[in-house]
Amino acid sequence: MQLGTLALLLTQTANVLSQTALLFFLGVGLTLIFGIMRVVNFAHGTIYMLGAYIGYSLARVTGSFWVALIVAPIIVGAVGVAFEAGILRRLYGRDGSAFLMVTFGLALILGDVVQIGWGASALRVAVPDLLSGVVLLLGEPFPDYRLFLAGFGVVMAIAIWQVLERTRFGLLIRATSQNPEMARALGTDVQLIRSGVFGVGCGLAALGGVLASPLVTASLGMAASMIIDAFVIVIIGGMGSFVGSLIGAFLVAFVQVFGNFYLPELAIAFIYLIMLLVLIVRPGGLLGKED
Amino acid sequence: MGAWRGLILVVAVLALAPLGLPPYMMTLLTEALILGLFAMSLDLMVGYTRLVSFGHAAAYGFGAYCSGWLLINTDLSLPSAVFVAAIASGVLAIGVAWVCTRSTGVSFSMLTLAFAQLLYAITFRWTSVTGGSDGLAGIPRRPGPFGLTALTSKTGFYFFVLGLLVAAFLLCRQLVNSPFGAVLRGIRENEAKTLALGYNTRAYKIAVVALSYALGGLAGALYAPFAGFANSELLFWLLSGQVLIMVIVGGAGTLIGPILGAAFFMFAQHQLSSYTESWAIYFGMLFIFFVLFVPRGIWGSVAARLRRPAADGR
Amino acid sequence: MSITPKTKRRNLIAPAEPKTQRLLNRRKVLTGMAAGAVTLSMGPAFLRRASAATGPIKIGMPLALTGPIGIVGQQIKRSCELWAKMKNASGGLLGQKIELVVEDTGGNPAACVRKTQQMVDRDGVRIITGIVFSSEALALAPKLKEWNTIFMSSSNGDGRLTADALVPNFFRPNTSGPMGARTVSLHLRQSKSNKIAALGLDYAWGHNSVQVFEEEMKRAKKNFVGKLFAPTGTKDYATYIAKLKDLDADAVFLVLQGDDNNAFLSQAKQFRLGEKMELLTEIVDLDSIRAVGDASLGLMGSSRYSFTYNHPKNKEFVALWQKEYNNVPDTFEGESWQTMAVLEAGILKAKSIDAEPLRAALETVELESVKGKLTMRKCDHQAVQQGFMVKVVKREGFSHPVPDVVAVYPGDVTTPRCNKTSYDD
Amino acid sequence: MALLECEGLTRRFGGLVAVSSVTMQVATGEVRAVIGPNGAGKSTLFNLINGVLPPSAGLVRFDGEQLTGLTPAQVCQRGVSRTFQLTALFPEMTVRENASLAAQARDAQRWLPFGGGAVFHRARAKADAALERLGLSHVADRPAGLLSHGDQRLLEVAMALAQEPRLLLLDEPTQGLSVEETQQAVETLKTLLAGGELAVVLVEHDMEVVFRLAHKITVLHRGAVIADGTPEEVKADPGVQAAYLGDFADAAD
Repeated sequence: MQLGTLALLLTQTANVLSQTALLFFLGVGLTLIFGIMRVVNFAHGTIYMLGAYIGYSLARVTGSFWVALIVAPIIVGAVGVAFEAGILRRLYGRDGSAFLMVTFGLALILGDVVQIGWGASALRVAVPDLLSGVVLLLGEPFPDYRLFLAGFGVVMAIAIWQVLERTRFGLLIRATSQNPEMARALGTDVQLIRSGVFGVGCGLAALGGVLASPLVTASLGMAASMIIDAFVIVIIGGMGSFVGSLIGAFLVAFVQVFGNFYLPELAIAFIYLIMLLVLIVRPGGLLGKED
Repeated sequence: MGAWRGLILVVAVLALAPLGLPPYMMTLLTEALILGLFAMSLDLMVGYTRLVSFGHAAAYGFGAYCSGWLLINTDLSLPSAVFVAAIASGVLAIGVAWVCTRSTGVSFSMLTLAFAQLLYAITFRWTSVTGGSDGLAGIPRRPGPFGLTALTSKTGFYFFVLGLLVAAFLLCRQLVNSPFGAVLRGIRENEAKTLALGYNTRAYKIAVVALSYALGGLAGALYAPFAGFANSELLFWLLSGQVLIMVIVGGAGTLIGPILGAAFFMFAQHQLSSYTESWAIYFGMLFIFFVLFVPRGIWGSVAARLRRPAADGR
Repeated sequence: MSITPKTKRRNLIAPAEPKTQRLLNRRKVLTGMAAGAVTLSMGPAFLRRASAATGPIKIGMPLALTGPIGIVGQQIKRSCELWAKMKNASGGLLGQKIELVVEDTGGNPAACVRKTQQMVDRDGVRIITGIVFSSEALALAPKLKEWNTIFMSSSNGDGRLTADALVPNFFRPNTSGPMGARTVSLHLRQSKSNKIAALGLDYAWGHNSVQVFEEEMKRAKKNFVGKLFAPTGTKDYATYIAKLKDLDADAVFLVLQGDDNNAFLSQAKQFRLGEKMELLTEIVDLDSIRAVGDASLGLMGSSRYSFTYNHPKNKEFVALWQKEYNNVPDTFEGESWQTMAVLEAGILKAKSIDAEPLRAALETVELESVKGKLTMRKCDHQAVQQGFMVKVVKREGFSHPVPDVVAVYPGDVTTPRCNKTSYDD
Repeated sequence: MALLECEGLTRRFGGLVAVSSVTMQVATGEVRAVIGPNGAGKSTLFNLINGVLPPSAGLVRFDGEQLTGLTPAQVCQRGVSRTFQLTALFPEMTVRENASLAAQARDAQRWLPFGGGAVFHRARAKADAALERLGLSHVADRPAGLLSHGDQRLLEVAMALAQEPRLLLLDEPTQGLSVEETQQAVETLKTLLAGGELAVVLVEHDMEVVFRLAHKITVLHRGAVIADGTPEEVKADPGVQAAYLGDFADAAD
């Protein structure tokens, strides 16, 4: 029996939301890092992959997906902070190409570290038992895990937004992001913010990696397939814009789910077309300023 | 002039290379020269105009597909096909540049990336012309024009590449030292001021992007008959990133530097991957090392040493 | 020299390498590094070339060891290393030792051509094998004549390599893509599933296999309800799963591999797709089964090689493998083993590794291998061999599901006609 | 006949009227200062004259030709050069290269993609002359970014001058200078403008500078002209004193 139109729309919409959540974790980290540091982080996809692999090991050792979900981002965030403190910190004031090179370098190094540490085979991460069931959406089975992803995405988006709006850390981030000149005036806090934001950005990417692993397994191909999506999200939304990354993630998820369904011929070109269109109409992205 | 003597010496050494080097080294060297041309073309944008393209693979891949398609489907000779492909890349670039130069900074970079990826997607889909995911294979080096066969042999092709690289280098050198080049430097250092001085900066930018793409396309157009195939990897963003790194490693804004950077990149990757499977780690560390300790790139640092302290900046 | 093959790099994955050997290799790496600069000059290349005629039999392996499907290259390398080790232990071939020259191509056709050129020039390699990607194989094929080198495919499935793109020095002892599609079709002819769909990766292999399959289904008077193509690197298969449900098929033929395959199978299980339709795939391999675990249970498909195939040669091979590597051989490990068996037969028959006599000998090879009876076909250099239909099941003594052979189809029905990529019956 | 004529020049940004129906003329040899409190529309007026912004209404004529609708580059080509309120130089180039690049902009062969020895020669001669006139010859070979702030301001003027303009728009040439530097700059400018071959529009906050350099003064307030005349006339105008000095007190930047 064919799917009813309504059931189809409903499942597809739920899919859009769960994908938006995954893409958002990646995009928001990248956009925060760019907003504060003017660094286009080419290692972001690899960081996401590292999160998935560390999550895999933690889940195996502790037997709990939830421990992995909390601890892996912290570990990866620490890696990010270390990289910022050890390398990036020496480069502020240099032009963008320096950051391109070191983050590209980091991507190569981490990619190989993962292959040496975990091997070339894809690794299985099971959906946690609690969420391995399905709900029926108008009679169609829909995985609990995906609903959880959508919900978790909403919760995290609100949480990040609240941190940005309500805390001093968030205030400093917004201020620095909107006016890089102000960074100088803020004195000692600047270093803290840069380390913090790079760490948080990497941690969020790792969170995305852990969450994606039950859907796609932990594999060496994760990095390459995700980095372009992450760029597109951030570019569409406007580099440095939190809300922009949310909108970008939604748009990309939307065209991937609905576009691929109705116009499969255009599947691989879709996101680039959207990116081009947005940039032609608004050169700085939907919510970004041009610089 | 010392510079001329140096150039003639290097070209002479390269011209003698086929006498001494085994065939696989010639393959490696030819590929390095082609990549050198590619990197040098990007230097016009990055080093001289500070137009950081994240999508320069578009030029390379487009040139490669053009010359590949022409050599397979028409009777054009190797030099004609290469020439036509380079021109076509330049023409394509006028369109790309017209759109991209509406933006500046990171937005410009991202627009070039978007164009390159779109081209990548088109190549992938338009199977009847591009061969889809397989790309074009069995690209011949057709002799001619006027019955000229010398360029089709391995050594002949090497000289063809070398000759074009030297010609392109001289062309670029002329350009950056010309009044046009002075304006590019102005745009690099302060575009708003250059505009205010009465230069139509956008026209200059479009022109330099077109020339850069044409030369990048020339490199790609040489690559296709060199390798015998062209595939969508040649348009992928990874190559755009790599060529940008070649430019920076070699020294942006020096023309020679990017050629060295490309050669260094090629040889290092080739050798490292022979000794260890984990070559990517060493490569990554090399990049970081360069950024930290050789910020001006290979040639930038050498040139700074060579130059007498009294000489003026850059 | 040592009894194990000379690999030019430290072995990262294979755990069974003895310690002394590893140290030796590391020293080689160091001296190799020192010699790096020297390699750039011309001297050693000619010396080595001169020694090639009398030295060991050098087999070039320009493999994609790194990158997204580096695992395939790793499998091929492991298998060939074991083969070389066994041969060298019993005195080599034609009294000469086997030496494997392994290089990483990263999956880049240009690097593959360049490194092979180097092996041919510098190391005097006259036989190459193990090339992972079809794009690499297609790039190498036109050069074989110039290099006077034999190319033994062990994993290249692209049908055209033995059809339009066939060159005299290319041989395919392994199963090709169309043969996999054919095997699944043969299975479906007897199945009661009537409404059939296909989902392939959106590139040459996917399109070719789906096309072969579609023609097969139409000839079998099945109702072919639709075909979908997903770009390589698709992470979210939900939309394709929804579309398959929408097509309301009884069975779906999958032409996916690597990460795409794993992602699809994991997500199909989460969406309970298997309860709606039969999932059939062109390649069943252990690596993927391990990666998705129970989500692969019940999956059926053709297998290019399965360690569970009941044949004396295979049992012998599996036992040997278990002793060496402490696990069971996977698809490309078995395929490579068979390829090396064909090569060995050819070399022994030709009593030479020169391309001319070796080609002539290979064209007439017939043997029993781990996959049963195999006949090399002179007309298109495709090995006529059996096709296996497997089902993924749980089995005692394994921590993961395993493919169980449920049907074996004879070579003359699974292999396409000469120089063809499709079938007429 | 006046060289520059603005007629009813108006510019709105949304609801805000930045420049409201400004009419003014500047003749060759004349230095006209445009003054007014912050936000009076002085910079916007400059932007309207040299084509950075299109006017909402009104027009600009230069030597009888309508400038409205031309790009800044085209306006510049016709002989209108301007300096910027915030120093904008090519910091890594030498002082001479800065001025030379400015001069090259008026050369018919400025775009020549090869050779160009003659172009460079011409531009350099003009650049050297301009540097000489502003007393910058002794620093000609230094990178512009390393000059003192005062010299950088003068270089701005030198670059405009090297273009051999017929109309010079000076946007706060002494902005950010110390008292002594201002004194010196004023002297230099006074000598420079004494030649009488240039028409000058000067925007300036420093009243002393204005009164020493300007022949005529236009006073803007909230975008509109509230007074126009010689320095003496303007000084005596009660409306100006009320509007201007009142605001000026709290506009101490």
